[in-house]
Amino acid sequence: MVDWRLFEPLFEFARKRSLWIVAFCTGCGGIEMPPLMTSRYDLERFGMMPNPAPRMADLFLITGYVTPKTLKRIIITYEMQPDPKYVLAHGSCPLNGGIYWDAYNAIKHLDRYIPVDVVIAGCMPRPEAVMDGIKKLMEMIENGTADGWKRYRENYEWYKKNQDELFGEGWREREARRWIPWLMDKKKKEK
Amino acid sequence: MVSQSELIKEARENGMELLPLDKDTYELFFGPQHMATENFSIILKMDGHRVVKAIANPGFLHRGFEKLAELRPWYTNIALLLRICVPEPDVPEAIYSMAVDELMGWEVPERAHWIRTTVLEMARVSAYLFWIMGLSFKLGVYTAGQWAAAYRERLMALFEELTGARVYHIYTIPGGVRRDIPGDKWLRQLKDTVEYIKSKLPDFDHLVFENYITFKRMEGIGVMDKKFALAEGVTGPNLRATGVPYDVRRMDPYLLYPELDFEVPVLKEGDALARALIRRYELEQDLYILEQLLEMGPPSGPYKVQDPRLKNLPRFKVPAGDAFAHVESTKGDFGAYVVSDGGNKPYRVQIRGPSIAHGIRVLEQLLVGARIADVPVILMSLDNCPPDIDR
Amino acid sequence: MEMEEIDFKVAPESKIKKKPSYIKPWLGLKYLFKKPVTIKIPYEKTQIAEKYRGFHSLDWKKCIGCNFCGQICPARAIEMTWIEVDGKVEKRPHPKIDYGRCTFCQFCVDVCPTGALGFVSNYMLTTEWKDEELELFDWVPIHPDKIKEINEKFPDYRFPVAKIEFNKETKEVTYYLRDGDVFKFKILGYGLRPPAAAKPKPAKIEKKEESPS
Amino acid sequence: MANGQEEKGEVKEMTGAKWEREQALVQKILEKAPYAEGRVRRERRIEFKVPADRIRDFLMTLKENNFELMLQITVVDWLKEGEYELVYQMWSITHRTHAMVKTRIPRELDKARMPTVKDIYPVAETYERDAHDFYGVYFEGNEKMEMPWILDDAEQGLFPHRKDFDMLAYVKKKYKILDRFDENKDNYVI
Repeated sequence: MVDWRLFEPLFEFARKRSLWIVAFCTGCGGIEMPPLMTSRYDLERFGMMPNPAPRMADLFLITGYVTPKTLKRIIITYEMQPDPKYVLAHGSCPLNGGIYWDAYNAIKHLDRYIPVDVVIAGCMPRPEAVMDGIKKLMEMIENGTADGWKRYRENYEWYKKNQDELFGEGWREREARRWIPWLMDKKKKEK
Repeated sequence: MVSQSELIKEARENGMELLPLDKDTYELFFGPQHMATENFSIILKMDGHRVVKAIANPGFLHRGFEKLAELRPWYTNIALLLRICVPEPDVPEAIYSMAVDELMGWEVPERAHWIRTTVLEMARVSAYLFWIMGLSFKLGVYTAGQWAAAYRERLMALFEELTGARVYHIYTIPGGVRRDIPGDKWLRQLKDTVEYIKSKLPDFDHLVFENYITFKRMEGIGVMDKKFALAEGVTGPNLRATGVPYDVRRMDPYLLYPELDFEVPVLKEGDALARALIRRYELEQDLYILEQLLEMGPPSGPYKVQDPRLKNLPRFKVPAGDAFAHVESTKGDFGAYVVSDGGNKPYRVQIRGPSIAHGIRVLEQLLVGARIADVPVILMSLDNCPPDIDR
Repeated sequence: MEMEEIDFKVAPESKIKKKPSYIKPWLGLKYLFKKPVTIKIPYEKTQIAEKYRGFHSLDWKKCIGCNFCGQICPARAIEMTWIEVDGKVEKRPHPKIDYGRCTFCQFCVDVCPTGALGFVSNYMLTTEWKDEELELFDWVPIHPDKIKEINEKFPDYRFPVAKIEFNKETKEVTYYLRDGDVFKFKILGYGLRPPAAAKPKPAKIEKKEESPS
Repeated sequence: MANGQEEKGEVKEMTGAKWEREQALVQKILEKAPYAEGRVRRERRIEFKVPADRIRDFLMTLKENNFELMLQITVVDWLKEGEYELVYQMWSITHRTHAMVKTRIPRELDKARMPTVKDIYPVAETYERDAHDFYGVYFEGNEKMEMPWILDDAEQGLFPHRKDFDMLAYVKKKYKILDRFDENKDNYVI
């Protein structure tokens, strides 16, 4: 039996240098993602790239405000990601609501629903600021302080309680079945 | 090990609706976690790799702007409403400002007109470059996308110099603009940038618009005809690709456009390729407009109206009435309807995004019969912008 | 529908249409040996505009506590704060800005009647999501000259304060500036009226202020 | 350049003649629809007021008169009058004119009903869903009225854009937030 903990520093080193990003533009910050990924700022220098499938991704960029409808998908996507996974929140909105502090359809404290590791200020943050956040995240991975995924696992009940309070219980099933009556040809008229 | 048929049987007994829905079809959630949709979801009913039925599911970016705008003072709404159209945030700024100008009865100074026109055209160029980037990524021509993003950065730098921010400029305000032009150096830089991008257009042609792959993938896909497009309220390049020369800049002239010379491109095919080519030609025309504007030079004078009411901005009031203003954005006809009841906050602001017409019903109908690989191409050729559907 | 009167230029089809080509896509190869446009960020610095709308600065002596900034703020990020520095109460309240709300529109700077509130081009603020670190997002801005001084030492557009400590019981705030200076003050209360000895009720005071408008 | 100047000249002429073209257009439409009131707002902007039960007839008349595009259906909630104002915003490419068709219906949720205009302008289906989601106006004949639109489950049926929807209280209840600075504060500063 090999004690894998011995190899942990090596794993951290590798994780730090190949952060793949979930390609999910959750808010207005999505407009700064293409410049980041493409030639001008070129995140691929750090071994990062947007990845269409969450199953292979490590880093989740919450680009800006989050609406409840998106948050459902964010949670589902986040849970699809394999451990270890990291979350970087852009801009003011996930932190305290931002300009949508009184909007009925924007999440105010994202930390209640999924764990967030790094926050960057700005509306919207410049690509340089995002890169700074990623650098900070890399440092945290090296130190082992980027433990959002551990927190999510340990406090899953608490997170789940908050999510259920916001969406109502059984939201996953409801969401999955929501469109079935509208897709079926016959059942359409029932409701 | 439980076999799949057993699982299905068990699930049916428990009253679960299982996929596949009908006999041969299955349900496919396309987006919001998808690179092509930008936080917009389409529910597809698929038969093999053909779409049988599509339902557009917007609302992932809904923040209730129209309600929020009723709770903030007139001026502050600029900082809010521009978030409706993320690729070109100057358009909502401009329409809201134009509507408020009409309500106030202000004659906006000529210099402000010039600056607003220039900013709008720069926004158009940058939005078209952004679109070229998206299109080429979806077609698999990654090189051209990298170029477009890099050239767009030059415009972003100019915007930053002029307005103080890269994306959310918060620059056009009722009665003019917020800052003056930083100086002749900026104008020279703009001229250089316009020339630079113009010199790079043939490269985009070579890689994207004259590429046989583009023709193979876009020709005959998502065909609209004139009657259908008009009935569905499609505007902008999508309507022009079906043979209707409708351009707000010509048909309802605003700002400096009556004095400018440009051509409105019209094609009759109405397919994805025609829409792409129309946009490509408009990019050229926008650069030409910018050249003309630079040749004209900014007129001297103040850059915003001089009005004593502007001294106390939080208490700034607008006379009762309503006004509608619209401009031509890269997506289509972008309109704002503003109602005032004489208070220091708007009574009602409605922004009409062009994507609400071509992003819901048109998309649903164009997707039927398309292959799954064509879905991103159709989405991109319509230039669907989800934030302005959701608002 | 017939379009009878087209009095503007319509581009002829021949100008718009393109012909598919098998050879032209290869012309992109000519850029293979050109210099890339990439800015190698950790090693290279980007030049940003002089008037980039970044964080705020506040000249505490000029600030008259009029709350114009708080009224115009679309995000309601600004809260007027009564402050005690070295045992002396500041005569007027000063704006406290929450960067968890601020949208960097700088309308507050535009309306400031005395020019006390300003902005600098610093834009970078990165923290972990921990309560003690998030205190950085909520500050009373410091003097522009001080920020300029710090910027000269560290030209990387970062937030001028390295750490903010907020003692919830004594309401004492300590700024650890990036150049090593420590700056302490005490928050007495919020709102426009000076905090009374017994119980400051800023909510009601503000309501009275607002209602006549 | 020549074209642009010509157009500018034309504009000046029209303003000189007190928007003759628009007057003629309004007259032409009003002849066919005597139940409506119409006026010219300014150059290229006209306005009609129509009783709610004749809206379908009127929009048909407009369609016959070359108003090809429907841009939006705006609902304005006049709380004091107790009425919804529905503004159908139409654009004519032929006449180059924007027409607002205004109609008023009662504000109560059970009375706020309108006939759909989906068969005249198919795009109206989307706008009607929008109006229903945010204001609770029910458009009879539109099958997609019950279909989920922008709003999430939690807000369905609350009609959050109505003027009497207390947003701050709702937000506090939903997201369980208090103001970060001051927990007593419940009024808007702005």
